[in-house]
Amino acid sequence: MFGDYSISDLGAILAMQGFAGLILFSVYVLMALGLAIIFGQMGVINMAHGEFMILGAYVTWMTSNAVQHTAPWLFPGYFFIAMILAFIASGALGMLVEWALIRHLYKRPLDTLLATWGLSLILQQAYRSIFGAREVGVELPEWMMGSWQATDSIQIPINGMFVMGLTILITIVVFYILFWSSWGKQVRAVVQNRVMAGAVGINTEKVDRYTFGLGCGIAGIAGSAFTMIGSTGPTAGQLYIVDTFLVVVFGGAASLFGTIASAFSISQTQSTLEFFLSGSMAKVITLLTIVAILMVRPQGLFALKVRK
Amino acid sequence: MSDETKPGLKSPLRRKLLMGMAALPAVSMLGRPAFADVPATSAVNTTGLAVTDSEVTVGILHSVTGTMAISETGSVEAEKLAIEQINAAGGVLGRKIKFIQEDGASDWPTFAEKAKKLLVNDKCAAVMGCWTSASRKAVLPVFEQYNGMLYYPTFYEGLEQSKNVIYTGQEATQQIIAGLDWVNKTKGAKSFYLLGSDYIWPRTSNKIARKHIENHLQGCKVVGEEYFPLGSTQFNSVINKIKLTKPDVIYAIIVGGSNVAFYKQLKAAGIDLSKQALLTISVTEDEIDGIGGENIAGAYACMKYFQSLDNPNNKAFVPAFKKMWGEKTVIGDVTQAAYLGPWLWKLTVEKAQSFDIDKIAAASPGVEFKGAPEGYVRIHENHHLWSKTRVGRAKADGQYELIYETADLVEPDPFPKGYQ
Amino acid sequence: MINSRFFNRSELLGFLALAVLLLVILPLSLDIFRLNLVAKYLTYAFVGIGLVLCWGYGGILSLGQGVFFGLGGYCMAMYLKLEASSVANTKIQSTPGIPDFMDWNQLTSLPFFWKPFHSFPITLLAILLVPAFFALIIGAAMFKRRVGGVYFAIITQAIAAILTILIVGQQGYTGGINGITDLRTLHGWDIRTDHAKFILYFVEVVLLFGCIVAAQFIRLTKLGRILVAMREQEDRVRFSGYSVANFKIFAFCAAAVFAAIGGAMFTLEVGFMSPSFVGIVPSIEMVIYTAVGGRMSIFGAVWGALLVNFAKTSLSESFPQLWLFGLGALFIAVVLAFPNGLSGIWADHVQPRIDRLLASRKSKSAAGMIADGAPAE
Amino acid sequence: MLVGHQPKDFLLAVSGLTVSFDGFKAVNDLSFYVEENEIRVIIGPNGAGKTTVLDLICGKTRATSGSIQFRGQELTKLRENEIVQAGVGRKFQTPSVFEDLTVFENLEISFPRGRTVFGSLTFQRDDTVKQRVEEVAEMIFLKDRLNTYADQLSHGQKQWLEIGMLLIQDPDLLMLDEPVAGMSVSERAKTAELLNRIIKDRSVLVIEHDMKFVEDIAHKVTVLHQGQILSEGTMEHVKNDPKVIEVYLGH
Repeated sequence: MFGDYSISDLGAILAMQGFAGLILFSVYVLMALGLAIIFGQMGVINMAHGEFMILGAYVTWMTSNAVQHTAPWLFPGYFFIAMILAFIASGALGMLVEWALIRHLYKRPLDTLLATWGLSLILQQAYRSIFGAREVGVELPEWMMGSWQATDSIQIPINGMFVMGLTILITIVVFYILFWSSWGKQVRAVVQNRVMAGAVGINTEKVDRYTFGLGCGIAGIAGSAFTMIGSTGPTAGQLYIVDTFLVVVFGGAASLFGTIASAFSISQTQSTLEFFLSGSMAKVITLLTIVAILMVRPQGLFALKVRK
Repeated sequence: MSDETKPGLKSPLRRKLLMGMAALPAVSMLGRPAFADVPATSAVNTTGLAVTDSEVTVGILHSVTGTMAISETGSVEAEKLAIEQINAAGGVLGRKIKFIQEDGASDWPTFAEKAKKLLVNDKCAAVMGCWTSASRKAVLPVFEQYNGMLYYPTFYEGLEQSKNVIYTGQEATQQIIAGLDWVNKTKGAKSFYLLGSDYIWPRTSNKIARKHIENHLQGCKVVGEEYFPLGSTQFNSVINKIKLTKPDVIYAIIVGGSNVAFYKQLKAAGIDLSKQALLTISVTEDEIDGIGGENIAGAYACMKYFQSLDNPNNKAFVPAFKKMWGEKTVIGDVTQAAYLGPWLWKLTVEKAQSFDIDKIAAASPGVEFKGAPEGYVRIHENHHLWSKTRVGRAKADGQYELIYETADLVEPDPFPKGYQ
Repeated sequence: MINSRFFNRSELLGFLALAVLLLVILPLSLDIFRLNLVAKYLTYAFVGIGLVLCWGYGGILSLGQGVFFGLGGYCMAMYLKLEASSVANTKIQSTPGIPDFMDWNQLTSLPFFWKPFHSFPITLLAILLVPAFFALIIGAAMFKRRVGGVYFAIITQAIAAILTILIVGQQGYTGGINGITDLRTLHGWDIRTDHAKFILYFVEVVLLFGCIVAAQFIRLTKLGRILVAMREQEDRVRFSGYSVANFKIFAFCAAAVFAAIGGAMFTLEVGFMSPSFVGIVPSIEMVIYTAVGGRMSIFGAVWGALLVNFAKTSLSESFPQLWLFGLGALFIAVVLAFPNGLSGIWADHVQPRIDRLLASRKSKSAAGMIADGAPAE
Repeated sequence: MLVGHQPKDFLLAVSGLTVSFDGFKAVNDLSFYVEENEIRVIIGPNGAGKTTVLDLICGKTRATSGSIQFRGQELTKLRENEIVQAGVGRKFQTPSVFEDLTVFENLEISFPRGRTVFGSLTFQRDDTVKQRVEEVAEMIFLKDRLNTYADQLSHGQKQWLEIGMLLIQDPDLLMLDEPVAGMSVSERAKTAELLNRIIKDRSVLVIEHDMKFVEDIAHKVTVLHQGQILSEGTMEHVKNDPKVIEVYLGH
């Protein structure tokens, strides 16, 4: 298929294709970070993760409408407000859910899966009742649309760069929170030994609640960012959940670094395959490869070797 | 939060009120038909359908829950509007239409199950319903077995014809061929890139498009063909391929939520639809609502109906629809086709002077509806509709402006020779 | 002596109650339409019985039972489709004698893997063996490497997703998203008539009781006790000299076969098969039915499938909006408050009262014991 | 490789055994030999690697390097259940019994017959099984509790049950990890009596802190420290070893 094209054309395509992979990578990281915290650190299988993302998307949509109606001059920058609101909304809902549901199930991880699936059904119907069954379109400020003309033949989408920048920022913040802040140390202490952590005066209940809230909040931001490239409907969250779990599991559930590495390898594989095969087959082959690798190496790419 | 941004909250309430009002005259007329020439029930209903002296029951069978609810809501609304209008105009053979609505829940066996309920338990004289081909395929054996009548509104891939179904949407050739001819003639398009969601309608449609491009359009070729899983949101790779192959026309049959991702990413990748021709047969005004008009402005759609059509029928239809379902609602091609269902049924019943399914099936060919919002339509022997093919260009406000329409009605051809 | 009888008293009552309900009460009181609905619900009971064995007893939660349900269903559908696609029936096609969707997709001959499905005995074998073989491969790969719990659940879910995309994508061979539709006759016998539906219902109920008895047999052998033991103390079982992986593979394969029988019956009862029964959502729903009925109880799984589906039909007829709220809430309630589902409630609250009423001095029933034990994890 | 020793001479020959967790060598180049009918006690401070050694022998943990020969059979290459079938039995530190099963069923599962999938499907509870189970139940003081679910037993009774489960396996090498830990005084006495009875006619490897108990039963004592052998010999010898005194008292 390359016969008819000049070297510079191919170079441009290669660059843009690499960039497409990077955007996909950012998307996966955004989706998976929140889950990596909830699943990897707390062991909770949150099947409603997609619905928390969609909540962020709806918050963004509402903010965009509100800003357009009340303060149009703010519109170019509304996205930042929307993301903060999305974080707060999803995080708050997450903490409520942790309090009402999850905290009773820490000893039964598989049951969290079932309970959160029930929750996801309720949330989906709630979105449908509140926002209607149709998809909603979020209008973006003009500066976020279009692309940056790097060279004559290379165009890079601005919202893609925005998503990438956002991903880097959020990753840094998450790493800071979990690995350098004192609260992060508490989280890790609780993860490693709940009883001991309680004994040394850590309020484990509070740590659990805020950790869950943080994970859900990040999902909210991810949902907010997705309105730039994807759709927002009551059931859109379901589309993401398997991919997200696979990214986290493939990376090695307990390792945030693994999550990022796995998001990178999966996204690059998929976007390369997509170029040579049809979208459907690319997806099948990517998923099959992940499953096959997980069968050989069940602990994922990066597993902490622990003494059992 | 203004009320306008929450159509979902508003419409159910309004719907209840309207339904209540619609019921009033029906109650007052109970027992004694208003029109003098009402034929006896025993004469018009020989097969035990739910027809009384004053009422006739039809079914509405669409998904109001699940993933397909997004698409099917409009059809339900249009069918209810048509029924209300028919009742206001005196009903069918002097009988008010009463409807029973069932939820297919986006689940094909549920469709089959509910179809059976509507036919067997409720004895519905006709059913307006289904949206996806899968749901239609699931209910088809039920309608054939229990001899029911289905009015199916969606444009679809063709390859089907049944005595028990009236297809009020276009089959594939009606939507595709005229559009390709037009883009070839007026835009001088020679190379086409075919895209679609991965299921039967896009695949069959693209197959017809490919055959037409390769066999019937001089010097034209297909430079790429790609399919994506339903719900896919990643199109950057194919957009790069499009940039590489520089086709004259992108021919896109992407459905549902994927559309939003596709058009947003297309725009973000710097493809300007006012310069790069894109022809779609899957994006109606309904979908633009989700995609955002600014993302798709400039694209061409090939349909039989646009909300913006300028004819007297449509000028009455659009305000009536908005009055019933809210100012913010938009009306797409399928919604209009769904609106045709109850009317065509009424006209057929009156032509046959009977509710019997066999008589309706026999009387259907040749039935004309002059009041259709899309203009004049007529039922073909193969139970599809003769209708015009139109091309519209998407505007930033979410509406299409009409660019081209065929001079005559296009004949439906569900089993097109040379295209299979 | 414990377990000396095949069913203890309460199980025997449960068996008889179910038999009376399914074989006498429902056929007499329901019209054929409703009876066919019950038959559809019961196909999920097969999956539920398998899940009780592998999840309730073995502690292996599979979120991919739809795969096996679908494999069984597709095997049956392929046979029926071939029968419906006789040359006489398909003479308007460009290639008569092959299924209509293949013709639409330009296939000019029957793909090789369809050919065995001309034969009914091979089809029956395939319904049992194809899913079992598939489960064996997945199970061997995962359990030998000690992938379990959450990871197993997620990987099975991914497999369900992969299979769905494949079936949808390869529509020339599989019928795509529409599935395999318009099935008519089984060995020349029209399965669409009321009479056939009536007979099929009884065939299915008999098969269901067969599966219940088979599951009960497995449960009562030492293998059943090893499954329970494994769920609690996997290492202890290992250090008692058992290959834990082999037992898990067996439980998973058995569950797959039960699910496949359900799937094959589903195809017969409903008249078509499509990828929407293979994916993640139906797979999780099947787990829900089982959890609601009681993951530890074979009868509970049957009741769960019946009641949840019945509620789904009746609620969605009258309150379509409320249905998902109700289902979600029901499910959360079951997980939070009644981990052993309806059968747990029965064993904890109803059965003791009956026992007291009967003033029976017999030792606690096995079902009651299980309900008293620790939850599955 | 084993100068002066034929592996056949010993029931268990551990040589050059090393395992590391992320660079930390929990067991480092460890070699020791257990003879037929020998009762060997392993002692050592916390974190010395005692439990890890048992884990390595029974296959729960895989060795990084080294060899474990049992009757001339290399154990490091076998799976856990194969090691059990070869004749090695293991009791864990915390009682691990099947709480959802009765005492009878617990013992029956450990009965060495019908250990394959097919075997367990066709397993019959015949008189041999019943007899043996009742015999063992009597030994472990649980004869009248055969139909009790194990979750209703006391901590000590669970320990006995687990010992009974090992006993019914009839292993050639029995490994016990702190068998009297967490027991009341009376239970402890009974357990000691029980252990004294069951360790006859087989080799036993015991981890224990209770020095009195150790003195009572040990033929030979191995002292572990930081994954290596600090001292080995009779109790008397070990007690007087300056290195041992240093480690135990130096802390």
